[in-house]
Amino acid sequence: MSTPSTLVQVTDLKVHFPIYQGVFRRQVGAIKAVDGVSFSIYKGETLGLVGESGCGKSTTGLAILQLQALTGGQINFNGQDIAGIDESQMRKMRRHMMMIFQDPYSSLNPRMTIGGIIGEPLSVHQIGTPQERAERVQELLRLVGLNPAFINRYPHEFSGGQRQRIGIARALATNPSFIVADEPISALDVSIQAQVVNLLDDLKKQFGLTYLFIAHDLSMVRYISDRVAVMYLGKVMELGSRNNVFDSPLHPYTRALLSAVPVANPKKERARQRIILEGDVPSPANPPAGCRFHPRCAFATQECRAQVPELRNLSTQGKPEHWVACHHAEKLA
Amino acid sequence: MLAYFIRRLLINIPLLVGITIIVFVLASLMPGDAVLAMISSDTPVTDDMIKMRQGELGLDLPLHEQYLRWMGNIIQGNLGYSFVSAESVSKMIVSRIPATLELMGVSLSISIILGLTLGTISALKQYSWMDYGFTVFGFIGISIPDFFLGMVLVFVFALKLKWFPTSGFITAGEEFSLADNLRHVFLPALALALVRTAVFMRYTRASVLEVLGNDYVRTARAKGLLQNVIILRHVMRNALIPVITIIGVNLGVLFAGSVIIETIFQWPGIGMMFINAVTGRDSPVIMGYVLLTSMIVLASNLLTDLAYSLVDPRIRYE
Amino acid sequence: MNKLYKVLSFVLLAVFLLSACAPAATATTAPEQPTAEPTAVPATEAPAPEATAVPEQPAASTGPAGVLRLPLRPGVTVGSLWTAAGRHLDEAFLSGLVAVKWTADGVQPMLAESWEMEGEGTAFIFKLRQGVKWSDGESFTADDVLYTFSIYANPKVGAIHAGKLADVVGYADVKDGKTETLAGVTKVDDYTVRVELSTKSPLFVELKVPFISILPAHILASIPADQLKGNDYWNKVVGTGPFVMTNMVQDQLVEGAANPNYFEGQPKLEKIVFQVYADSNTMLAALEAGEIDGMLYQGGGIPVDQVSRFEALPNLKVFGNMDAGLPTFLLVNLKKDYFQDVRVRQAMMYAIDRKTIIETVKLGTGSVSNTMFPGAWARNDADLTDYQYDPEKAKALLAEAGWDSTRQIDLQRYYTDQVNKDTVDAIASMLQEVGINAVVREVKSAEFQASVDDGSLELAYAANGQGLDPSLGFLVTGCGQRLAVGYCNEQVDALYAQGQASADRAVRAPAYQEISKLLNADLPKVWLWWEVRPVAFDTRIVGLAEHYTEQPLLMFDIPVYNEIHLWYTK
Amino acid sequence: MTRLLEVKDLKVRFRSDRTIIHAVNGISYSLDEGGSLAVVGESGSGKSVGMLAIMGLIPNPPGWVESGQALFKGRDLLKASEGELRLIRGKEIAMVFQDPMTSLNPVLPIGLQLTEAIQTHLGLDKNQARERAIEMLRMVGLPNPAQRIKDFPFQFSGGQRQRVMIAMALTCTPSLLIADEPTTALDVTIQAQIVELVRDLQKQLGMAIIWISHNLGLVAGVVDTVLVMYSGFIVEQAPVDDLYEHPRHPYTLGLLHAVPKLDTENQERLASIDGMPPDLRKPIVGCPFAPRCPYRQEKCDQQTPPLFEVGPQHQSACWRWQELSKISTFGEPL
Amino acid sequence: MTTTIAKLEKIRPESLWSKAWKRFLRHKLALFGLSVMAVLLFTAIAAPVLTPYSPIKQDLRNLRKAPTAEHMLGTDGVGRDILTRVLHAGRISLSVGLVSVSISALVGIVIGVAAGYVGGKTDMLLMRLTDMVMTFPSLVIIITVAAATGPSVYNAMLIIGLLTWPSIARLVRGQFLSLRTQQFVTAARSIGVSNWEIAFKHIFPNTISSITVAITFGMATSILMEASLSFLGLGVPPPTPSWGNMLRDAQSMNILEGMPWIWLPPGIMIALSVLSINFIGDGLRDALDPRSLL
Repeated sequence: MSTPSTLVQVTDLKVHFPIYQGVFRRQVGAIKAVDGVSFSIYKGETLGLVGESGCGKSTTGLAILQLQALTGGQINFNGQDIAGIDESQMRKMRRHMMMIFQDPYSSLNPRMTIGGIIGEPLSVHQIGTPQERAERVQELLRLVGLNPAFINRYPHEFSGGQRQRIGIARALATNPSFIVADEPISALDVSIQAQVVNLLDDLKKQFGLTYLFIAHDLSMVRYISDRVAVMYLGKVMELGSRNNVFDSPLHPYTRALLSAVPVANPKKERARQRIILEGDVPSPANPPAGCRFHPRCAFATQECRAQVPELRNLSTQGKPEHWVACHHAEKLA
Repeated sequence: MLAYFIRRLLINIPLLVGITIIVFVLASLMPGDAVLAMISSDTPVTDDMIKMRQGELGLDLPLHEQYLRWMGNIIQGNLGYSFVSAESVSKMIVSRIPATLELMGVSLSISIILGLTLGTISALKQYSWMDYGFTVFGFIGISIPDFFLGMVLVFVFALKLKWFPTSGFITAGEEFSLADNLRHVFLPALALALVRTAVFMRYTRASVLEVLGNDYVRTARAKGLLQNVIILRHVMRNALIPVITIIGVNLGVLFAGSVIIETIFQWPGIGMMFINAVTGRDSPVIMGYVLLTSMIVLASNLLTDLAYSLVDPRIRYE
Repeated sequence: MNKLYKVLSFVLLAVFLLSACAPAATATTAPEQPTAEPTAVPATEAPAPEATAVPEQPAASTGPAGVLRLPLRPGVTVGSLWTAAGRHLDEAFLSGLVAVKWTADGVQPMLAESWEMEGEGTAFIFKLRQGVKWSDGESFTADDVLYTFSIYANPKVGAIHAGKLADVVGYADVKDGKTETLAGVTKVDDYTVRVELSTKSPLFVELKVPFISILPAHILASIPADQLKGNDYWNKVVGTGPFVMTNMVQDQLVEGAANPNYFEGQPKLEKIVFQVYADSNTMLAALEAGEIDGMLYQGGGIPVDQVSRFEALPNLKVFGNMDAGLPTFLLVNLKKDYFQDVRVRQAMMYAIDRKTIIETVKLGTGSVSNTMFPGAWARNDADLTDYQYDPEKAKALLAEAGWDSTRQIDLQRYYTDQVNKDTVDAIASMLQEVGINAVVREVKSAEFQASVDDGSLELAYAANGQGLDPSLGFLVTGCGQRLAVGYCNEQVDALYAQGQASADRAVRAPAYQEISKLLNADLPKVWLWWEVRPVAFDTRIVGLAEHYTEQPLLMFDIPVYNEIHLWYTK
Repeated sequence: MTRLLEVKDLKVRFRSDRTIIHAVNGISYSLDEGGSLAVVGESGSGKSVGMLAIMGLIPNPPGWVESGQALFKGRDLLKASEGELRLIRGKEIAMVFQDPMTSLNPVLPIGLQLTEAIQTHLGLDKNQARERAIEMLRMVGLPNPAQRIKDFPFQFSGGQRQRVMIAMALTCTPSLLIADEPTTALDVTIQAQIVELVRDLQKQLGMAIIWISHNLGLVAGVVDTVLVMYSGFIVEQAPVDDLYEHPRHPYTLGLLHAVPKLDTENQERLASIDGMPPDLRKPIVGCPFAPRCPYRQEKCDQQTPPLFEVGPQHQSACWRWQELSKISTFGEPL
Repeated sequence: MTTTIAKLEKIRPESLWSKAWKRFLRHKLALFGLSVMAVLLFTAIAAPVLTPYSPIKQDLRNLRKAPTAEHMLGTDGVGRDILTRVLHAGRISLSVGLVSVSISALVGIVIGVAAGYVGGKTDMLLMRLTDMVMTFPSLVIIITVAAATGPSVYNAMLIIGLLTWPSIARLVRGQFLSLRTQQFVTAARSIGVSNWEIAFKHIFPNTISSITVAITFGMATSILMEASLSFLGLGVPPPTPSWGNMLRDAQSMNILEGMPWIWLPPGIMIALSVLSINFIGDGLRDALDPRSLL
């Protein structure tokens, strides 16, 4: 592992959804879905982005691809700032950055054939002749493990797992360098999940892809990611290599999260001590002051209530970076 | 929520203005005017007199001035005076609206009671002969024009069977009595009710079926509740929510749609007033009626939303 | 005798107008000097007629005892000031100075006990009945008469019968707005009124006065004339008629209770109810169901195709062959150049198989007409061309006239009853047969009037009465007449003036026969037939049936005194 | 221990368009009083349908119980009338469903939804029922129960709603609680809260529990016995430790190996079970798992394997169960 | 490679439409409706050759004759053959239905797409316009407009079309708004498809099935409206027969009672055609149910 080069640099990303009220629809507040998130994704790596529902992880993914209007922040892709560039320029960029979606049912246009769906990125970006595109579509089908003969079929003739493969083939069509995978397996059955994850992994190796892998399934994230970022209420709480984050988590939230995951081993399960978090995630329209996790944190102090903890790198020189946003991370380590 | 309704009310204002402008223009396009319409068969009328009367009524002004004049009066709460009878339009409306409301009320009650009951039974006995029977009835109901139905009802129930009077509000020459009045309202109400019964029935059936498939109905059954409690408390309560919208929409439609039936049954409501006004080219009355019905349609939409929010605690209008 | 005829014809005229069915009829006529303003007289739609009812003969029937229930058309409930149909309400609630006798042979005293003519008809002195009370208890006096005459003449009121007072001295000043008081009507004493006329008008009392219902000055005098219409008074009329208005709901019903102080004696009926019907089928159904007691001109009488149906009802007495004396014709707009050639109009006469239509569609009712005067003495049928059905001839005439058979001709019809619809359809198809591409269009009366007004009219199926005695009418085909629509023949006007100059029929007949001949040849209208209007009433009401039996003429909408106070229920 | 529930050869069918879906194809199992059982399987495996069938909650049409017995305390629930079942439901057997959002009636306050069952089964009056409801809500850890009882479901968070559901299920202290994927719709931290809660309550109240889940990990710590279903068949059934340590069916093995382990570094490639579950619209011939099974033999295609006794209380429906003991990873050749 | 592509797919793919068609064919009422409609359409189109009579030509010697072998449904008040008129009326009534529903669909789709696709202020304005037209007491407007412009077949078509588009506009807009949130639309954006293409290639085709259903029901509504209009004398003007104006000719009690052959046929035709279109609509709705397609 030599010095990795950055493919995507996200700085202080904010996505707020305004709340309107009153007779004249004035804006009275905002849901701060993503509220100042920064991280980088290195070429060739998989960055896992985990968190519970509503923490802003999917919005982050959409915002990076400019599929969601930003409220603030920069996104640097391959040396170019793409935050807020105009639509037509962005459209040209899109061949390099693709997305895989969560819902295998609604992410494929039911009125288009598989060939049409997979070939669309090619025609949109005017890559190749129609003939070449048709060949490419078949090649892609083969690549994701589907019969190239299916080219004229419609999505409704396929199962969830197969559709997810079609979605992957579409994302790969233009040979992108970066793919955002937004919960690509959460809608699938266990036995199918493994197929898709393995496929993603194989493709990454084969084409040197870079993934942002968004998921709430921690074990899957650990399996597939090189580095992991943990989000809570629109903020990154912890970011580091997967082993660091999973084996020696520094943030109390990460710890609670990890301890909540059941393990398929009855003996370990029975013996394990869980950290049970009290209460629920607060509303992102009105997040707690200070550290956003403090109302549920066993270690919270006055400082946590008042002061927003910065995301700090706690690793020593030469070791992989390990960022954490907790005032007491050192004590917990 | 209050803000939402105020906002809705405000939005309705330009809507009403637009509607009145269009109707005003249309009404003025109708061939003939109130004065010509009033010319009577046995009376010699001179062109001078016609011109004079037209001048009195402002019919000789440019159209936009006539409209502004009318609008100005509306703002002061004055709906104007009938060209024909010189009665105040608001008084005419006020005196006729109870009859229309009664007709609507009875007809709506019939269709709601029948529609909801039959629809629910149909859904609960899905695929039974009753279900099929009601469904076919429903389709027939929405396929028969109400005026035709009205004619047939008069023929069968009033002329042949003599169960109900042919027309009118009460029996001519008798003191008002509720029983008598209800006998009169029945046939027109029925003629108006059939279509809506069918519509409500189909919506209720679909809605109940959908609710029956919901998890919370399964929960209720899993709790061991009595079937009746499940149907009334859990199923109906939820199934009614979409049905309310349909009822609300029909409220407005019914109000504006009773015109033909009121005429056929000589029901002295605002629908008949409107038809007479169209015939007599009595534009203040036409305008008053259109303004009223549009407002009622808008109000019933608003009411529907309100009812919605009452029945469904989840709804909070922002 | 003259009077009788005059009255009769008058009656007829009025009737005709309303006639025809449901909606309106057009019509015209009115006793006015043709000179005066061109009066046009169209009919209106929703003509509402109203009623007087009629009944008679005992029979089993339902219906509340002592109550007379009559149908009324909507929009007519304001009294006779503004709509002719208000006449029927006036008959129940108001009285005139005189009224046409129910036998139609002259006028009889009402609020005027007697009257005298000065000169050869230049002034009249009315002696008023004393002791008559308004229904609010006030006494009726000459002031009421003065007020009433002035108010009828006042243009701000817009009374339809204003023209009846055109001969009264001072009328022009009132009409021009110079004053609101009719100078020619003066009070001699509390019970004597003098009316001075500007021209000799010997028939003033018989022809004009019956149309004026006396109104209570003590209530209305303080109301500005332009606010009279729509005044609350009309919803609770205070009058001198046989009934006292007890309830009035616009376009729904009008009710009255017997007036115990009625000067002719307390009515035998306890109550009278006018029930309003907007739809003629509804009205017929109500009659059939026994919900009302009569069907006269209200709703157009009984459609001829339904006569047998109503005759079968035991409680109804149906007069199925009532001659309405009403000439029906196609109104042709002679201002259109393509109608100016008389051969075109002749062609239409030949194209329409009138006999067959009468025998079939009209179920044998009515008779062919070839000119406008219904009274046989006023025309000499032997002189008239009878235009026997001859489509070939029609085609030939059209060819000669250079008729363009591709031209679409708009044929208006404002009648909506089945027989008239079928009739007009039949006419249209016969015209099409010979190459006149007439397309039927159903219109509202206002629309028809407007088309006359703006000259867009082409053809219309219409009827209007000229009266059995032409002297009583005014010449609807004369120059300057509203419904002549382009026909102006000074010879006809001169003859008409000649006919008006004498009271002797023997003198007048040649003039009128000459007019008939001219109109038969010139064809200002395409003559079709004389109408029949069946009427019916419930036999539980005893009253007027004898009248119908004796006198096969319809008289409604003129102030015939029906003696309602003598009617009673079985 | 007494036998609480004994299900024998249960078959459930559904009609869809013109075909019949073979949802549950003859399953048998039993549960003792106070015992705990997990039914594990993927979507469409018939795990929920099997339970609903016992409760008489299969919507008919389109579904029906084709055959079988479900003896609850000796009475066959499948033969019980609706009236008899009604007395058992909610009182003797309670259920908690997957999605607390849709399983609670959205337009009724939760108090009413709790008390109606109490009043129905315990004959308490309104006030007593309310007291009982508040007590139950307190027991499941809902803050401020007395106030919140008037609130509507949408005013609660997902976790709280599931607590309400549990309170509702337990109001009549049933002897059997069927938890149908009660945590699937919840976030992992909330899931942990609920699992903990149910486990505590089971101990506290001594009821038997059937836990339906698709997550082998989740049930590992909460039940005694695990039953694995596939395409409407039970393919393996064993005491919990035995099942995880010595799976004797390729499908169980595959499931276990298809999920990465959270607590291990650098794992090898996940075992992936190729293909898809069979189409239940067609009758299944042979072993239902055969088409996806790396160890398939000719016999597997032709004959449906019975449940073999492969160890103490351990059964597996695989013709090659004996050989399976030799492999440690799914997919590795035999 | 070319040849391989051609050969690869041997199995004919089942398009959504063919799938929907199969589902439709299973709907008994819909099939019934379709066959009735087919018969009605056929008889309407072939009317001139099916009967020897003219729908307009009168025979005054044969008025109001009860059905005979010669006139199978009898004759009307001017001796026209009822059967002939009913069949010819079908041409008018059905084409008024078709044309007005086409106008309604065209306007509705254009406005709905514009509102749903452009959004923002345009959407606001268009929806207010839609609300306005929806709020119009439609019968009132119809009566007023018909009285103003005079009855004609074309006016009837226009009036009905111009008053019924709002429901389609709302439907289309609603579909646009809901489809816009579907992941396949985000997916299309993510691969760089232009907004225009998203609207017309991705979203619009997905609204077609609902539009089809709405149009079908709209057709039923239009036929009923034409009947009402003509019944009031505001629609198709005589002598051209339409079912509505034939009924208008049969309002009097003696015809109702004694001459059922005059009013029953048009009455039945209205009910039958509306009924069968409703059946078809119901079948289409089930067959095209988006839930069954995804």
